Amino acid sequence: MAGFDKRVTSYEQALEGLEDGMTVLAGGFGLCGIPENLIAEIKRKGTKNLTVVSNNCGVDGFGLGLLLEDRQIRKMISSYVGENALFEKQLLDGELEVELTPQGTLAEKMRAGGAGVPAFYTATGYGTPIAEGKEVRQFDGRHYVLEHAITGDFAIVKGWKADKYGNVIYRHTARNFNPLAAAAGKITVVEVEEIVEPGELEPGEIQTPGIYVDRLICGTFEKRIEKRTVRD
Amino acid sequence: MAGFDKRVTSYEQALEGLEDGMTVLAGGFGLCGIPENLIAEIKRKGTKNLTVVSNNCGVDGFGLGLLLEDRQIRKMISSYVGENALFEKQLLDGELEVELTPQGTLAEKMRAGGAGVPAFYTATGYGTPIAEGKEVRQFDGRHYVLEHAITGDFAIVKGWKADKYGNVIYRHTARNFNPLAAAAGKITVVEVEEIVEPGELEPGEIQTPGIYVDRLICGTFEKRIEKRTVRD
Amino acid sequence: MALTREQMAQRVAGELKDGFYVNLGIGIPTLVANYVPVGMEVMLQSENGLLGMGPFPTEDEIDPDMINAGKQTVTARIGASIMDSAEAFAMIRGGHIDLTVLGAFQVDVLGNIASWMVPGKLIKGMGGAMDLVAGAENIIVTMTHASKDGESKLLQRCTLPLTGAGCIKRILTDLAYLEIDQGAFVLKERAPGVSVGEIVEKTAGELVVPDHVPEMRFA
Amino acid sequence: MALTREQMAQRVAGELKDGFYVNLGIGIPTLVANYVPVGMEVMLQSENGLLGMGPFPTEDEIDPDMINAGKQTVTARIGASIMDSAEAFAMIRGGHIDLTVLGAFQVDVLGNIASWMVPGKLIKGMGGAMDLVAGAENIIVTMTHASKDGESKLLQRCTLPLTGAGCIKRILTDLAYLEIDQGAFVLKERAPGVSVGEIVEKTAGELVVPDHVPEMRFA
Repeated sequence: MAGFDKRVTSYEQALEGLEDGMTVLAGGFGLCGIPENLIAEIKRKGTKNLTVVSNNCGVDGFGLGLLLEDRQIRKMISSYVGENALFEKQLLDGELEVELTPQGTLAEKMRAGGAGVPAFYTATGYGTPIAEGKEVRQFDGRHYVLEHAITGDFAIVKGWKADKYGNVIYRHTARNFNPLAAAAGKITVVEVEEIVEPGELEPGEIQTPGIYVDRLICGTFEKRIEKRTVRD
Repeated sequence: MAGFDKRVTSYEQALEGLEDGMTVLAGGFGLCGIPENLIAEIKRKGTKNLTVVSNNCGVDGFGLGLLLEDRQIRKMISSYVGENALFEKQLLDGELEVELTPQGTLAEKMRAGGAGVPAFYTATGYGTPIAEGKEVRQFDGRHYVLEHAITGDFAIVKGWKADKYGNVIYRHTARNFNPLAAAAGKITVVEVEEIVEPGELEPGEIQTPGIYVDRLICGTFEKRIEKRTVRD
Repeated sequence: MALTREQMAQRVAGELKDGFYVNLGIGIPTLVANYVPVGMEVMLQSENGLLGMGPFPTEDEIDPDMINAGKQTVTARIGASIMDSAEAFAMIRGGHIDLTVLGAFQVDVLGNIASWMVPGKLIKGMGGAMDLVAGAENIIVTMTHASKDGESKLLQRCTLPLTGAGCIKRILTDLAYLEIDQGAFVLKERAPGVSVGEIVEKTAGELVVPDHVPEMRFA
Repeated sequence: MALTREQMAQRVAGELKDGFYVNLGIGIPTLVANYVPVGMEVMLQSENGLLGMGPFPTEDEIDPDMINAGKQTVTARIGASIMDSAEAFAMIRGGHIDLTVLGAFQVDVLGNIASWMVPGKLIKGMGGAMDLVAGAENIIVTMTHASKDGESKLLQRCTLPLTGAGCIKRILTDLAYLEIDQGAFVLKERAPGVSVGEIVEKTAGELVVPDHVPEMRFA
């Protein structure tokens, strides 16, 4: 049974092999569904010079924002780098490179990376600075930009429940970029809230099949809320 | 509420507007998960000169095979046209055109059609007759073929359960091409085994969101088995 | 009188139709949800992966795993579905959204829109705006007609970096509702009490003024 | 003696590793599932959308909604997942399958494979074969060394229309196990009792024969 048991017992094990200069794909949107313990482990590990692909870069002091504190990130590929004072400072000081990518293009580039599609055309960004230096082609009289797939040396992913085979489901909108990152990582590490018994997850409801998952760990999560909005 | 109530009450209504010469995307793999009543309605209607995009073409006397009887199909886009005597005869007589497309490329072309990606590169078919006349390009030293998206005037889809909003789930491997066809049809018609109360399907478990579905009908199904294999 | 933010939202809501799937941007567009006409139903899409956004949660309902594209805590309504971000943008890119409402810094007579970047200021990123303007069939831009300094936002050519090229056809400002046709703005309606002269004065791009320009009507 | 179909399957099973995700084509490849070594676990993928294929169902378990890529009724094992066909091929195209075993009409020294079409005969279609050979990192072709008429299937250049170009590295025939390296077949093992001479005679493409060619061993 060992062959399909993806469980590891420590966060150190979970990120074994992560080295300076690697590319890391991170799931999450804002602070929702971020692999917060895996990020904290990267901070503890002190890995430097990382390229991080994530829609956002956390906030000051939480999520990927933690990795800015010790200048562990060399380059961010994101659609929105958000309200993050340290981020702003490092960007203006030239310590941090940012490759802004439209959110839907970013999602599709990661999807393509996992699916073995090296490049695809999209109308997004045609005629804007995003298209500069990229091939533009017309299909049916409309202009499209050629965009390339993204893959990562590691993918760090936050799931809700998983079985030991690495079959994962996500909770509500915490799904977001997580299944895309999971499929596009050479080594994919998933942390979840609960590891359930084999057979408990219906085959048809699984959102990330275990084939994409190399390591699985159960964690506890703060789940910080970025914008708490309520009605009366 | 009328605006999101996708239910229609007859198969005639379900296929209203389907005209000679149109392109129809059909879900199903072999005879598994095929929209059998919608196919039967196309036969009843007598619509001719159709281009049908479906992985297979049914069998003699069932599924899409029914539409061969009255020569309703002008062209099939499929990966495997199967064991179908009438099909063979019409093909050899030159009454039927077939555009063979690798199964994964067919799936991805339909997915691209629904997702607004006009074209993508794939390694599938490079160096084979499938690549003839198509652009070939290298990425990272490997050769890829440019493939275009497929969309249809109509998509005919077989689901398991749906709510009146047109949110659909599929059963086991009857999913196959169905959600892909659903997203790539200009008018998407889904027939299901059961229409459930709103709220009964969890938002996170929905496999085809209602935004892709124009018409919904509840039917009864024969579910013929093509290759009955059992163990002792 | 220039329209208030609420009136702008109310006027845009007049473009809704029963059964529309709608994506509302941050700011004034968000307010449109408050003015859906009685008896009409629309489904709100949030591009992080929620189709069928409900109201904000009560204190008891708050769930960190349920947020919208503005990162606010929200709920899901009956009939909602949740998907990953690639699928959420497939919906947008594939032209399945009936109406998108979003703000802008500038729009020009070619339908170009600039809404994400002011050079020299820090760039926060475009988020999903470029995908939305490229993907939606039907877009309404909401913005003030002129900046606080009185500079027109309706230009012959956008001067800021674009969000999308040739994709805007309809604009609702605090002064007027305009459409873009054949390389010009066409003045369709004016805000109650706003003169055609003021709109002409504050529109830098070519403006076509029909003989009769009705005032907007609010219920 | 030439290997039986069962022996061929058994020999291929020797290439399995614990934890492999494997796609088995129709015919001899399917039989490989019967020879997974005790204590080893592999997960079978079926490209219509099932990862974790189980055995055929009992009469009571038969379900028309649960079939494999050969359209046979099957079951799902514990740990299985089911997905749509785009996702099933994303898995294949993205190189996530550890081993693919499939039949062929011809293979040549460049690693080209022909397996789907014989001109002049009716074309049934390639199904998922072109995707599989283009997507899998690791492919083993199983076929008889020569046709019934004695014509070699291991050629200098395939004469039939290709399924894939330059993608095959390993071949198991009823006579030998060979690898392709630097534009030649390399004879690695021979079936018990089959002489190197017979293999040389029945191999039309360039063949490298090492000094020592061990016999396959079967448990």
